[in-house]
This record gives sequence, structure tokens and C-alpha cells, in this order.
Amino acid sequence: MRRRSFLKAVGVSGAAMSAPGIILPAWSQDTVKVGCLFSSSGAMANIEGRLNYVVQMAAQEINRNGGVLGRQIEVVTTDPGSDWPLYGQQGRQLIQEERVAATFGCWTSASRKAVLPVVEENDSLLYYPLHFEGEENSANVVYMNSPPASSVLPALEYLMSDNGGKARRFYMLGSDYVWPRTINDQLKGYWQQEYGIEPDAWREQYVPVGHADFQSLVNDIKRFADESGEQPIVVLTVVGNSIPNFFQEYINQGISALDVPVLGLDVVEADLEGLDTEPLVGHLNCWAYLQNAPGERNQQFLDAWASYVNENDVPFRPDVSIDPMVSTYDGVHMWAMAAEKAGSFDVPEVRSAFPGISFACPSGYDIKLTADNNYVHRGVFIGSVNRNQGFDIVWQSPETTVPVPYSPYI
Amino acid sequence: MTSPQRQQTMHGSAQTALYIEDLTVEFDGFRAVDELTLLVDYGGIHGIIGPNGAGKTTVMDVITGVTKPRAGTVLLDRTHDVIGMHLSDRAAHGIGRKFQKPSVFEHLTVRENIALGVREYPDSLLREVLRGGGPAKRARVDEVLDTIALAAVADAEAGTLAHGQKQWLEIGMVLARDPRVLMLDEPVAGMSNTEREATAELLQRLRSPERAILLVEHDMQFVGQVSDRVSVMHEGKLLADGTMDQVTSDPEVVRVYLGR
Amino acid sequence: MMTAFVHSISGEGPRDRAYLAVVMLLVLVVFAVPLLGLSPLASTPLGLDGYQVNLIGQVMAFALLALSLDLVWGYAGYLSLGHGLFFAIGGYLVGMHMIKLAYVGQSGVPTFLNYMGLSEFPFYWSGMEHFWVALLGALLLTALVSFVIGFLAFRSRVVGVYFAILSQAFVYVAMLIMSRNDTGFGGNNGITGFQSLFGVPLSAIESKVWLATASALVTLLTLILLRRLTRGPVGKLLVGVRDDEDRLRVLGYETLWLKIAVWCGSGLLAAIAGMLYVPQVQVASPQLLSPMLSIEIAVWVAIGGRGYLYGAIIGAILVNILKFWLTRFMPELWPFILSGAVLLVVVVLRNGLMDPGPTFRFLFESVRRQKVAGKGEGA
Amino acid sequence: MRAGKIVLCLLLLVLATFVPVQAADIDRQGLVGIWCAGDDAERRDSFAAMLSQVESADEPTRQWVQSVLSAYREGDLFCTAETAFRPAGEAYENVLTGERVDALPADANAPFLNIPLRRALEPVSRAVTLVVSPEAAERLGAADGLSRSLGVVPPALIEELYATEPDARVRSALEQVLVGVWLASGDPADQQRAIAALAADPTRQNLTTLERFVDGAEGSLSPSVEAAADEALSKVKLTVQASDILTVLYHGLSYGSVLFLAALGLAVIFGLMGVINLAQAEFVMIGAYVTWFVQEALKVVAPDLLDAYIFIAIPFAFLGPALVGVLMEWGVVRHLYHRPLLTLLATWAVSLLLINIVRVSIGTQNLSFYTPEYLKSGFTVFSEFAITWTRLLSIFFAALALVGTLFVLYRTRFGLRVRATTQNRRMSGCVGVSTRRTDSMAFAFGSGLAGIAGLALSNIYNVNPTMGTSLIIDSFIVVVVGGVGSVLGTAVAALGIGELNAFIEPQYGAVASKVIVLLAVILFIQQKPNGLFPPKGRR
Repeated sequence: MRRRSFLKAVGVSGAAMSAPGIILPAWSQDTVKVGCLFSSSGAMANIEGRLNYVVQMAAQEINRNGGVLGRQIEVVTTDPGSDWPLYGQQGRQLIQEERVAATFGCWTSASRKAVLPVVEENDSLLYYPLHFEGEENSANVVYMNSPPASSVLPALEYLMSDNGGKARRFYMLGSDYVWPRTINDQLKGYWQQEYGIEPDAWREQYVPVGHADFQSLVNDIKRFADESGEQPIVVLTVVGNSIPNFFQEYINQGISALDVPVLGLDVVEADLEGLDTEPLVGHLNCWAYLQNAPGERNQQFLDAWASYVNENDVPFRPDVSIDPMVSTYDGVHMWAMAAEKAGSFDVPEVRSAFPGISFACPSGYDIKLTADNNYVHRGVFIGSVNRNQGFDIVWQSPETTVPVPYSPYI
Repeated sequence: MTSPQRQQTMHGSAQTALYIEDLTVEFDGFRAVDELTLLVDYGGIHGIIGPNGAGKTTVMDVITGVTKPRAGTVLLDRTHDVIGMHLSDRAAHGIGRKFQKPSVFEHLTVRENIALGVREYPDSLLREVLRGGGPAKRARVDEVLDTIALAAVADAEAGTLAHGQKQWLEIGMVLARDPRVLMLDEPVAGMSNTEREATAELLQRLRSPERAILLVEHDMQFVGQVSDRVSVMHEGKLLADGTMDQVTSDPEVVRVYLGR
Repeated sequence: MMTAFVHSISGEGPRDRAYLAVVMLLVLVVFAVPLLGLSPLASTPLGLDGYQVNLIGQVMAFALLALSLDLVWGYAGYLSLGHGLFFAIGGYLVGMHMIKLAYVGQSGVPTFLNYMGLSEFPFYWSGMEHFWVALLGALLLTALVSFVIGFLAFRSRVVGVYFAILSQAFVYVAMLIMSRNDTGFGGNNGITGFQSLFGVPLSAIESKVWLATASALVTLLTLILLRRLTRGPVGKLLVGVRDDEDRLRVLGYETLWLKIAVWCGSGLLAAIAGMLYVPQVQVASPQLLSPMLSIEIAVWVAIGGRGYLYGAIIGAILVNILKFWLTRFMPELWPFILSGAVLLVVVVLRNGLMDPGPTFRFLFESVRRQKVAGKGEGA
Repeated sequence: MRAGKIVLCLLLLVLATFVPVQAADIDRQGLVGIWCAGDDAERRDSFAAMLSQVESADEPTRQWVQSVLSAYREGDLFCTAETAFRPAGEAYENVLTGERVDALPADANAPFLNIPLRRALEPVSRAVTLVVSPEAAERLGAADGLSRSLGVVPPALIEELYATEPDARVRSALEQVLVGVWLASGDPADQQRAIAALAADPTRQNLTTLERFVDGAEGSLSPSVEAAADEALSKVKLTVQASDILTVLYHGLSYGSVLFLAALGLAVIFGLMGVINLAQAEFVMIGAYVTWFVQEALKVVAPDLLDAYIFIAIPFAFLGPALVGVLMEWGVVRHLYHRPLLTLLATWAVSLLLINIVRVSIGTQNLSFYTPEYLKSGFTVFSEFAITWTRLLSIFFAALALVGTLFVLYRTRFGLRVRATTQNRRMSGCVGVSTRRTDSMAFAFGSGLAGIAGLALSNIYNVNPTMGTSLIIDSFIVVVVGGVGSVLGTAVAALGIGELNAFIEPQYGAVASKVIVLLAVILFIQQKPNGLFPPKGRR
């Protein structure tokens, strides 16, 4: 009996190893596969998980209108479990086994860096929906969101203007990884070069990813604010669940946005879900889309999401929409448009179709790709926390901005 | 710790294997052994008896190194400070012990168990592991197997042995290194009459002028049968010392122990 | 040599057959991977593509990792929940080697060093372009780290659950340190952007095939070596440490050094596994140090059955193949299946799939239980 | 810049006195028009103008200004093209006509106030309160808030109010507002007054003010002022430093109480059964979820009791996890009592299972907790030493858990059985203690304690399925340092580690503090392998 179970085990593993060989390229049938690399478990699940459904919603929309090149889109979902190497592993699976025509995925830079060699060695496409530190320009990644120069700097400029409160002292608090550090390095260069601000006007602190207890740090912010000098602000680059934890402590220690406003660079509507935002009114964020973006197109998107959530029992709120969702949604559409334009799903041909592709984004801007790089030109919004766990729009760029992948300030 | 001067002085006679003086062991304020002084001689079997909690096993624990005393001296051959010795060095100095519950390695065979007791290179574990296991070792193992009468089951896993056999096997493991002080903690507990007889015979075979045997046992009859000398402990103290007849007639012993 | 060890097996019990079967499986992998991955056979339906080869290679590296843990847990009885530490040392060093290789003859440094304001490789990267430096570095560093941990833990007689938690604390501390950007190894992102190893581009199928073959071969050799080791005197002593360490000490064995030696050896094996693993996933990140991974290693061994070596290999292969497949087809189900499998194996089977007699083991346990209870009672 | 504004306002004020305002009445329509649709500069100017008028306005106008201003500040002023509405009970009131409507017109929306506008509005609205309000408490609140910034409020107005203010507490609060003016006046008497006021309220902000005053007035001060300033400076500095140290101590205490709550149940279970329960952190999570369910249920069943949900939830947050604990003990742990290493894996599997059950059934989002009014923000003890209510609550719960556990263990029959079984399992079995039932109940008890931790943490941290994972290693460390199963040891260890953390973190950052604490603990174990309070008895 023992032996039989053992042999069975060997048999199963053998079968497991050899079976994928018979899967044929996806576009030989009447569907075309695209892959999702977003975690629905682990630390990133809360914010990242919803993007899986956005891809499916967008695919559904495209399929209703006849699909791409006459083929229906089939979405393959994975769960990398917030484990960076697993993103690479599963990306490899999607590309080499499922033969997906494009992959939509990753939130953190760490996960993108893990997938990067995979898409490059297989010459595949990754649509990356997050704003990030920049300093990268791969032919195999479509950067759906903005690098810092076209997302963070406008917000900073605003906060330092008369209208924004003339901030001249900065408390930078970030999660300890490459995005916050790069952003802060760029900001320091920006302040020094553009405003002549001296290094003693800022303080920099990093917490481990997932850090929850901000008691001491918020107290330190209080001290920083009370020291002599000009108007202080907090540039917050903590990510994930550290964001609501930080704000909870900010509320508890009674600091208001009038005293020390917080520019939360990774703060989205979903981060405010569990919070009483009354004491947070006035803190700022900066994205290429906000739920309160004006216009019919946004309303359509919000309605579509709400009904998709309700029809499919999606375990996320129907009434919360965040930038990465829209960026993901844009990505699926822009990929479909590029494939249509190229008349093929082959990556080189799809890529050569990129320049000139333009999509009517729910944000209200007509976003586009140019021949310069794989960064999407998008609009910029600065939002201010309101009492209803959302953001009022303080400022928005008149037009889409030109993305600058490499910052001049480092 | 004992001062070097004390180690140099003579304690007991040339016959003295173990010299124990003013030994005190405490557990959270509770004195398990209380200023005990005791001499164990070569060539004989020295039984220690006493009611539960008298501190008998604790004395053995101290000699083996499992327990650290609070105060006191234990000397081997009147010169070697046992308490300061590293646990594994004690075996090299000839102190061996069988635990109260049979502690054999149940996943190893009887032969392998005994082989663990034989050391060809007592100074180097590395050499023992690399070069040990030669004919000399095998011969010694066979010798011990004969002594403890387990040659017939030499290749059985120790876990499959009967209770009595495990006791003997453990004695065998300790015996393998030819100890000069052999401590046996309740060797006949749970044994049948036949097994007990066999154990008594085994003990007689182990008797040697170069060896002191310290025996802790509840079975008074057994102790009386094999021991040359008996010490009675009570509440960590030595109550009486002498032959079995002497101690059993001691009124104090009768009061606290026998006449309870 | 093969025949030598086949003959060295005395009995013909089920355990020996299982061992042989696992050896055969590994031999098969060693030969089949290059054959089906590189030769003309590769283009036939039987052939393996890069993905499959890579998967096999990763699983083999995990099998080696599991073996290393089984040595300390299955034999010496010390459960380490921190073996990811050594795995990561190997992984990071080979990662450094590959990065340095990519920058040979170029000016500039990887971006993560740029972020720290460095424009040249710091001193501890010197020589890293030579593989042997990285290998030697990994082995020496692992030996040092494992010695320090082993010495601290074993000297103060930290055992059982305490040891497990302590080892987990070590790996956790290491993860926190390596997650810091200023530590200089890419922080949370880790080290990525490898180009080639031994002159073969990592994207080429050749490199995947050779890495997978090497992983299988090293695992095979390690299995044979450990089998010989554990069936010899060292194995007996380890079983002694596991089952009744005090008995062994009173018999005159200085178990401290024995344990340290085995612990360091196990660490070295884990480091080698890391060196094989990282070029295959092309990223060395603090995730290698996550407590979760270290616990999972123990799960592989527990599911396969500890104390048989081949059980660890089977466990690692089964669990990981299941994981790769389920996270792809039924990502929602994977955590449920994993936890269910652990509970089943631990509570019902007691010692994994490879244990010949759970009932026997159960009986033995109940006897031992009495013994433990008896010991607690004292004089 | 701000000084410039003040000068400008002073000029305006001077002008105002020269040109007597005949019609003191405020142009309500004009004001609302600017507030609703004016640009930022117009709005800011309108604040100053309104303030200068409100003093001389009649009582109804004053009331009107105050109510509309506060609605505007709160974002409750809903503008339409012609007028604006503010909430009045269930309905809305047209602020110009006073007429009431049930629903807002479709085009009504609250104008957005950016930060500079809110900064300008805040002092003005406080000043209005000072002028208008008959309540001393309201005026005190307003005066307190003004000390941060005067904005466009003319200092002369504050001096005037200070001169006429009847309430002593409000007066001393106004002194804090006026220190800037007094210090800058050059009049030694005023400067003395300012220094005295600053010394009376030794905050860091006042310390900064004093420092700047002393540094800036190099040699230009009269000797007596300089001496007073130096004395005040050293006194304030000392007080601020003392309050800083107390703050750090308090942070350590509050973090320690969190650690203690998380570790206590673990310690009880570990002490009794030698079982490390890796799912302990998930019981914390379940406790928090149960608390949330209680809150949601109260919203439906008894909305009046919602404010007290934290206390109503106590028994549920205890019993819920306790029940899961019993199930787990019965289904898994009891089969593994003599294989602690496997228990480690089994309980890890249970933790994975629990996380994923919650994830699939409820979702990964952070739960939204209602914060009762009495838990919002906190109070200042002295100087910079402030206590927040939520943290105080967690300390309270930690104390409650400590006392409760000690009581249960030392004053009840159940506790007697637990202690007996911990010390000698076999003997307890012999004297008739059902060790099976004791194990089961103790496991439930330990799990319930974790649930209480979840309750206490729900107002401090996010509540989501993985909330426990960050706690688990920290709580083990606490148990190991405290000594197996010692409740007191756990408390001391938690406090010690909390304090250590609180002292290191501000200096070296959060990562370093975790690393240093863990390394310290590892070295500590070298010295005391059995923890601070080693288990009694022979082993």
C-alpha cells in the first residue's frame, strides 16, 4: 500500500511536469488570452486584488463589441500571493504556458522588477498600472501611469505655491523600498535646484513595509512642526496598510491638515475606506485619476464597475474607484486598440502600433502613447480628502502631460 | 567550586571512589539535598534507599552533571573535582549511569545502542566518527552483549524489547566504557521476579575491585540482597549508614521510613 | 559508485525501495532534462520547453533545501524555521556574482547602488565577477553565520519549540535588515537584472537546462551522501541526539560540537540550494528570508515524512508542483489545500506520506509519553 | 510674509478708525456671493473686512455671521447661483432669506476651501467667536486655537478683547496669543508680560518662540528682560524635555500594552501545554472581526448603544475566539500534545486557514470602525506630554486582561486546575483533575484573551485578515523573554520590549529598533534561557 501511494505520487508529479507541453498557442483558436498578475492574498491583496476584476470587466466590454481582431478575450487570473519572486514565476507561466498575448500586472516596484526579466526574455508585454519611481524604460513594459516628474512634482509645486500654503519644510515618511527612496531623492534635488532650499529644512524617515505603529513617528512630526521655521508638510510615501494606520494615528494625535498637511503620494480612495475622514479633511494626494473626476466618461466607468461588482459578486466595494483600476482598464483597451491597429497579436507588431494610440480615459483626458517611449501621456489631478472618504479635486492639469521617465533631479 | 588546595588533600581512604561533602541542591528554595556527606568505595555495591523525595536521584543527577548543586564537593578518586567537570568528560573519567526510566535509543538496534557506549577515541568525536567501528569496537560490543545476555536480540530495534531487556540494555550501554563508578537508578523497577533475579546476577558479575557501584532502588529486598553497604536518605539528609541489618535496626530509620 | 551504494543497502524493506525509487527519479531527471530540453527531441511532443525545464530546476533546488532541513530536523530533532537565512545567503551571493558579471568592462553600478549615492561597487563586491569567489564567499559566510547561531543556541541548550522560534527570529531579523535600502542589496526589491552565468545568457534554454540538471544532480549526490552519512555512526549519534540527548551526553558525547557541525552542514546545503535557485528565478529578494518560506520548507519535509531524506525530496516535489499548478488554475484554493494537507499529514498520518507505519509510530509515541511523564517526576 | 499681512491689516484698521463706518450692517448678500464664488484673494479679504464689521454689528447680525461662518468652515454651506443654504435640523435654511427647504436645490454645492483659505478662515472664525460668544468655554476654545496663528486677525482686536475679557482662563489663553505682539513691541513691560506668559505654558512652540526672541534680539534687550527671558528659557526647556521623556515612556507603555495583549493568551497556552500556537495572532484578528460584527449589529438593533459598542463587545470578543479555540484544540492540538514541533506546523496551517476563510467570506478590505466621540483625540497632561484616548484604552484593556487573568488563575477553581496541571500534569491527573478538560478550557481562555486583544487593537490598527501576521513574532519574543507561562513575566517583558522600542525608534528608525530589540532578546536568552520568570519546580 505504501509503495503504491508512493508510485502514485511519482506518477502525479511526472504528469504534472509533462502535461503543459500540449497547450497550443492561444491565438490559434477563436479566443486570445491575456494574463493578470495581481495578488488576491497576502499583504497587497486589499488594494491589488480588485484589479483582477477590472481586467475582466474591460475584457467583457471589448468582447461585447466583438472582441479583438474577431477573437474573444479570455482572461487568465493568477495569485502571486504578494510574494515578489512568485510574480516572476507566474508571469513565466502565463507567457510560456498560457501563451498570453499581454499581461496586466504588478503594483509594487519589487514585483515589477521580478517580472521584468521574464517579459524581456520572452519579448512579451506587461501593462503596469501604477505610478512609480521611473528611471526605467523597457520595450516590454507599457507604463500606464506616470513617473514622478509628471505626477509628484505638480502636486509639490502646488503645495509650495501661495494657493497651496507655501510649504517650505518637509517631513518625508516612506516605506523602506525603492519607490519612496527614489521619489524623495528626486524631491530633494527638486527643492535644492528649483527653490534653493537647504537640507536642514527636511527630515527623512523610513519604516519597514507593513509597519503599523506610527505613534513615535507622528509624535516626531509634531516636534518637527513645532520647531521654528516655515510651513511644514508631510510627504507620505508609505504604502499598503501602513497608510490607514498612519492616518489613524495622525487623527489620534490631533494634527489637522491646517497645521501639517500630508501629501500622500500612494493614498487612494480605498485607503480611506476604514477611516473617519472628518479630521483628515484637507490632506492631499496626486494621481492621474480621481473618483471625483468630472465628466460623463467617468460616470459611465463608475456605473460599469458598480454593476460589474453587483452582478459578479466581486468582494470589493462597488462605489470605490481608484487610479490603478482606471489605469488597468485603460491598459486593456489600449492593448486591444494596438492589436487591432497592428492586425496581429505578435508583440513586435503590436508594439510598433503604439505611437498614436489614443484612448478616451474615464479621467476625462484622451490619453495616448507616442514614439518616444512606452509611457502613457496622462492628465494630473491633485485631490484633497473630503468628509466622505473621497477626494475633492483641488487642481487638474489643463492637458495631458509629457512623461519624463528619467528625472533631471537625481 | 572547590579550591585547588582542597583537590590536593586526601579525602577518604585509597578505597574511596566518590567523596561527597556538604552537598546541597536547591530548587526554588526547596532543598532537595541538604548538606549531604557520603563516601562510596571501590569494589562494592552501595545501595541508597529512602522514601520518595529523599533526594536519591538528585545525588545521581549531580554526579552525572544533569543538575548543578548549590554548594558542596564531589571528588572522584579523591582528586578530581567532578562538579567542575564538563558533562561529557565525566564519562571519560569513568562515571556511568543508568537512568530511572530506561533511556535507550529505540530507533537503533541493540548492537548500535551498545556501540554508542564504546569509545575508541575518547578525545575526538571526529576521529571516532571517521575511524571508529573497527574490529576492536565490535569485539567489545559482543563482549557486553554476552555480559548482559542480549546477544540473541542483538539486531532487533531497541524499541521492540521488553521492559526488563531495555533496563539491561541501558546498563550495557553504560558498561561498554568499563566505568569505574557505575550508578544504577532503580534497575529492577517494574521487573518480574525472574528478571529481578537475572539482574541481581548481572550486578554480581559487574562487581570488580576497580569499580564502585551505586544503587538507588525502592525494592528493599533487592537492595538487601545485592548491597554490601546501605545509606538511608530522608529529606535530603543522610539518616543512617551501614549494612542492611544495621540500618534497618536504626530506630530513626524505622520511624521515618520503615515504620510509616 | 552507483552500484556501490545499491549494494550497501542491507535490507529490502519498503523504505529502501522508496529510497531507490527517489534515486531513480533524480537520475531520470538528470538525464532526461538535457535530453528532452536540448537535443532534437526537444521539438517533439515529448520535449520540454524553457518553462518546464525551469520549473523542474526550481523544484529540484527546493528538494535540496528540504534535504538540508531534514538533516537537522529529521535526524537531530531540531526544527529550524529559519533555513531561508542560509538559502538567501547563497542566493544573494550568486546574485551579486551575476550582477557584477553584467557590469564587467562597463562603468556604472546597478541602480540600487546609485540610490545610495555610490558610483562604484563597494569593497565587498570586489572579486565577485569570479564565480569561485561568490561560491567561497557564500560557503564561508554561511559557515560563519550558522556557526554563530548554532553556538549561541546549542550552548545555552535552547531546544524544541524555543529553537524553532529562535531560528525564525533570526530569519525575520535578516529579512528586516535586507529589506532596508541602505543595507545595500537592493532593499525590498532585491537584486535583479542578471544577464548570464558562466557565459551563457540566462534567457537561453541552455542555461535553464544546465541549471535544472545541476540542481537535480546536486540533489542526487547530496541524497546519496546524506544517506551514507546517516546510516553510519554520525546518523546513529544524531538519532541519539534526537531521541534522548541527555542519555548521549551522560554516555560521554559532547553533543554541542556534533550539533553545531550538523547544523552548519545543513546550512551549507541550504546555501547551495539558494545558489541554484536564484539564477533560475532571476531575483534575489528579501522574500527568500520571509518567515513564510522558512515555514513552508518545514511543511514540505513534514508532508514527505521526516527522517528518511527521500521523504523530504518527495514532499518538496509534490507540494511545489501542486503549488505551481494550483496558483495558476485555482489560485483561490491553494491556501486551503495547503493548510488542509498539513493538518491531514500532521494529525492523521503523523509522519508524512513516506512513513511506513504511522500506527507503529503512534504506539511508540504513547510509550514515550509515559517515559516523558515519568522523567518529569524526578526522584 | 505673515508679518506683512499683519502690517497690512493694522493699516486697514487704522484707516477704519479714521473713516468711521456709518452703516455697521454687513452686506450679507455680497458676503455670501464672495464666499461662494469669489476667487481666493477676494475671499481672504472678505474675512478681514467682515471681522472689522462684526464688532460693531447688532446682535442678530453677529449671530448670523457666526452661524454662516461655522457652516462655511465645516463645508456645510451649500451655494446656489443666488444664495446659499445651511443645514438646520433635518431641513436647510436659506441663509439670506431665512426660509426653509426640505431638500437642497439640484445646483447647490459646498465650495471647496483650500488650505490657505482654511488657514485664513480659522483664526477669523475664532475671533468672531471671541467677539460674539457669551459662553466662556467657547471663547476659551477659540482663544486656545488662536495661539497657533493669528492670520488676518488684527492684534489690536485681540488686545482690545484681552482688556475687556472677564474670564481669567480666557485671558491667560489670550496672553498666549499676544506674546508675539508683545515681544515685538520693544516695550520692556510688554516683553516681560510675554515672557511670563510663555513660561506659564511651556510648550515646544513657546520654546521656539523664546529661543527666537533671545537669539534675534542680540544685545538690544534691557538687562531685566534678558534675565527673565533666560530664566524662562531654561525653565521651559527643562519642562519640554521632561515631557518628551514622559512621552517616550508613555509610548513604550502603550506599545508594551499592545504586545502584552497579543502575547498573554499565547503565554497561558504555552505555559500550560508547551504548545506554541502560531494561530494566536489570527484569534486577535477574529476578536477584532467579532467586535466589528457587534458594532454592525448594534447599528441595526440598538443604535443608541452604538457609543458603548467597545464595552458591549467585550464578552463577544472573548467568547468568539474562545469557541474557535475550543474547536481547534479538539480537532487538532489535542492529538499533538507530545509533538510540539508538529503542533507548530499544525497551528500554522490553522492560521493560514483562518486568514483565508475570512478573506474569502468577508474580503480583504479594512473594516470600518466607528470611533465614539469619547475616544477621539485626547488631552494634554502638561507641555508636550499628550495622551490619546485610544492608546489609553488599550492600556486599560491590558491592565484589565492582566488583572483578570491573575484573578482567574489564582482565585478560581479553574485557575487552580490550570496551575496544578502546568506544574505536574501526571500528578494532577492522579488527584482527579481532568487534564483533558483543563487543557481544552485553558486553550479557550487563551484564545479568548487574544480576542480581547483584537478588540483593543481595533481602534489603533487596521482590521483586515492579515492584521495578525505582524504581531506574531513580536508576541513570541515577549513570551520567550517573560518565561514560559508566567503572566507577570509576560507583562514585564512586554513593557520592557515596548519601552526599548520606544526609546530606539525615534533615534534610529523603526527597522533598526526591531533589529536591535530582537538581537538584545537573543543575547538575553543566552543569559537566561528560561526567561525572566522561569517556571517553578523541577523539570
